[in-house]
Amino acid sequence: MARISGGIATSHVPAIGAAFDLGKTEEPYWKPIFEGYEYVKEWIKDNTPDVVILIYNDHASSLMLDIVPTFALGFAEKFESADEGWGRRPVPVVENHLDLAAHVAEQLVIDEFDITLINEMDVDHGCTVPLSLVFGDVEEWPCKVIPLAVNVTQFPTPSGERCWKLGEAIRNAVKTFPEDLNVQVWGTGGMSHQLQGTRAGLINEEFDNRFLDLLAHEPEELKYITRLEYLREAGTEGIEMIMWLIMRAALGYGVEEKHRFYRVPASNTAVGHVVYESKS
Amino acid sequence: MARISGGIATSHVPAIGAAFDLGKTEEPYWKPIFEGYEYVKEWIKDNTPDVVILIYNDHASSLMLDIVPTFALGFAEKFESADEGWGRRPVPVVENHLDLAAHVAEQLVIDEFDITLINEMDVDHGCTVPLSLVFGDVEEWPCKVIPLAVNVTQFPTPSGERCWKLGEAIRNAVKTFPEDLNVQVWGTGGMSHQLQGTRAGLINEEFDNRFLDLLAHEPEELKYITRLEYLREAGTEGIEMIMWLIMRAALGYGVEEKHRFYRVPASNTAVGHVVYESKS
Amino acid sequence: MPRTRLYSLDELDDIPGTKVFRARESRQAYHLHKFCMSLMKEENRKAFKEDERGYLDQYAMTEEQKEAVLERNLTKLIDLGGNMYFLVKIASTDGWSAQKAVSSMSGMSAEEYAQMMLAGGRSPEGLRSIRDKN
Amino acid sequence: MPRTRLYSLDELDDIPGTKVFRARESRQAYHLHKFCMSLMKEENRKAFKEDERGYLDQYAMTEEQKEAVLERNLTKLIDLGGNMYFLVKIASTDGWSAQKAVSSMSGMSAEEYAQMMLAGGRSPEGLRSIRDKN
Ligand SMILES: [Fe+3]
Ligand SMILES: [Fe+3]
Repeated sequence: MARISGGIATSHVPAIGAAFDLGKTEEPYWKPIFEGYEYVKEWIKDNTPDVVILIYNDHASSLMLDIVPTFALGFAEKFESADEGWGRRPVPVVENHLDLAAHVAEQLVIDEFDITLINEMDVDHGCTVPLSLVFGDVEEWPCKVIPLAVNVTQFPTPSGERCWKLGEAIRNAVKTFPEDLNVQVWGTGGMSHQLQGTRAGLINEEFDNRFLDLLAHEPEELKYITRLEYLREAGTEGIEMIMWLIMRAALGYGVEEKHRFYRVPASNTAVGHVVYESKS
Repeated sequence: MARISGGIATSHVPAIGAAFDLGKTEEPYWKPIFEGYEYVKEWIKDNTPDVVILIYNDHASSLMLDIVPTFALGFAEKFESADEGWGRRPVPVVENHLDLAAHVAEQLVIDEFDITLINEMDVDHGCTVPLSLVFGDVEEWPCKVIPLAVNVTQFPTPSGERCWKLGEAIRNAVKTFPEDLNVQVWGTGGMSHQLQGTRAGLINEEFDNRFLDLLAHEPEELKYITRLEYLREAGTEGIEMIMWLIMRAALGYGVEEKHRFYRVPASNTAVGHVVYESKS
Repeated sequence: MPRTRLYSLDELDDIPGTKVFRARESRQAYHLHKFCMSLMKEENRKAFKEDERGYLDQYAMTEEQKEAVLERNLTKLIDLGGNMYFLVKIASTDGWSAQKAVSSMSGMSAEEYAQMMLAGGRSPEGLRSIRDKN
Repeated sequence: MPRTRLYSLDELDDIPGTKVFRARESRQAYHLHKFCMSLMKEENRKAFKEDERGYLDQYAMTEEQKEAVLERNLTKLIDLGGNMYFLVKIASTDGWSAQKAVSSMSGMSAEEYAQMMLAGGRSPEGLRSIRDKN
């Protein structure tokens, strides 16, 4: 049987991807950020999953103009890196695990999630920057990836509670997949940031750190943070943290926090990152 | 406050649209079918709604290839008739009621429906044939229309129970819209038909009539019909009847059946049609 | 608690003469379906009719799928992953009615099929389940 | 029973210097955003840079939106319905960093903004609510 063995959460700032691609990781601005990922790069060597279910949001690359799904599950065989305006990131193609994706899709619909199936799309920095941070500069990603995109932009966006339930349902779906697979769930995005208006550059270290404190062992409290509260406290794009909730719920009750990292800033954003192992 | 005053269900066979557009309504094959809609054409004159929420399925016109939403809510200002391979039907443009659509979207997401917002699409015969049957040959549709498309084709498709709950949630959403609006909910598609293989042409009059019998006053029994049962009993495309369940649930407990019509065949399909008025 | 499955997915394969459109088919027929949807524009229908083979060669379909399109073999196209909501656009391009297109898979002539429909359609008796023969 | 709203939608307008991307904005900026997404192809970026006005005239944007694009006035584009995830593609086409693009709305110079970020970013104190002034 398949099982969810652990999870990773991380911010997915495009500028981090650019620094990675341009070999700037040793520059004074970027070095302390990339050092925050030294742990996970070692950890993943002993904990390479067969499949990552990667929860992220699309940034007007594939899913925000004509069709805006609340929850979109990748159903294509592979996903190319999107050209977000400065060329495609030179990273490997993301390859899907179609059998698990089909199983998860079916179980989620049985569990009354109204997911959208994506037969063709490019994946943007929300998906590829975390892969680079964890796996480094590789020829091929060492595992399959099922991308699951969440609408965090066009109103209305899903609640924290709904995201939590989705994570639980993903956990149940993986558990009932008959093949023996080691699955991780990653949540990307956040932490506090605002990319618009006279309030641009907002960072709320207190909010972010409280979120990190509660996420491991008291995540229930985080479910009830509304979009309004994210907007007020963590900026217009701070709501990306709901992707972390999906990851956390997919891991079940007990987790061990293997690593935590927080730093301000990367470009406009506070960078947060955790590594959890499931206990159950 | 807005209220749902009634509902219509009807099959949406493309050949009926073609017969309508080509002026064949008096031909012996088509006359008995169009006669089945004489009642509703009169009824609608006294019961013209401000807005129709029109539940249908897309037939590989806009929503089946790259992106397959379980429930897709039309958010564009207007929707053109799709060219399904023989030119666009010469019918008026479908105009949305954006304020109500935005309100319904918001309430549905609060009620934990993971809808997909559609900012641009063409609508096919699933939407335009019922409009023609009810309103006839007009210069403009006499009301606004919010199209809501359901995936009934690519597995997994939503259950009857989930569709029922969606109808209830639509009812609640409309009720809380502050403007005074007369809203109808229409469900289109079905009845039994199969458009593939050596079983093509399957018609199950008994199943269809039992569905029509129960829909008005004992619809709960219909919620539990699985996709498998629709496939076995009503053909591969018979599952389109789940759109009727959404309509029915949106009308609340008590309805009066003002009209019922059933005839075999139109092209490959059994044609069913009902008109309900809400009592609550 | 998660809801339990109401039926095993294998049962979807237990219906005589019927193929359910699942993830596998959706992948298998992706480029075939892209071709079908291109026929939603008049200029593409024209280009296809002027040079069918050349037009098909623009799409990353399998050779088998291309040949089945050229033969208008809908039975084979369904077998190769196709779904009728896409495939019917080929029939429309040819000016075929949906009934004629569907009848071509039925094992009957178009006339026999039309007669069967007029007489109330095909009965589900004996066609519900391969296993249960009902 | 339906769930009740956790907050009134009017509260989304109560946050200083902030515009939430709703249905209205999504409609208002549809063609502007179509233009932005066209910049996801190198040949389009080239065509845009060669003749900005001519390129914009291919899109059904309002004149105001076109002028704001020509001026690279992101504040105005947000006001005209734009969302930054789309608009940032204009900045990328210009070779601007996201930080420079965002700073252009902040009421500070790019240098001041960069310094503020290095010093820990903008504090939320006093910027949570117009009404509550907190
Ligand atoms: Fe992001
Ligand atoms: Fe249909």
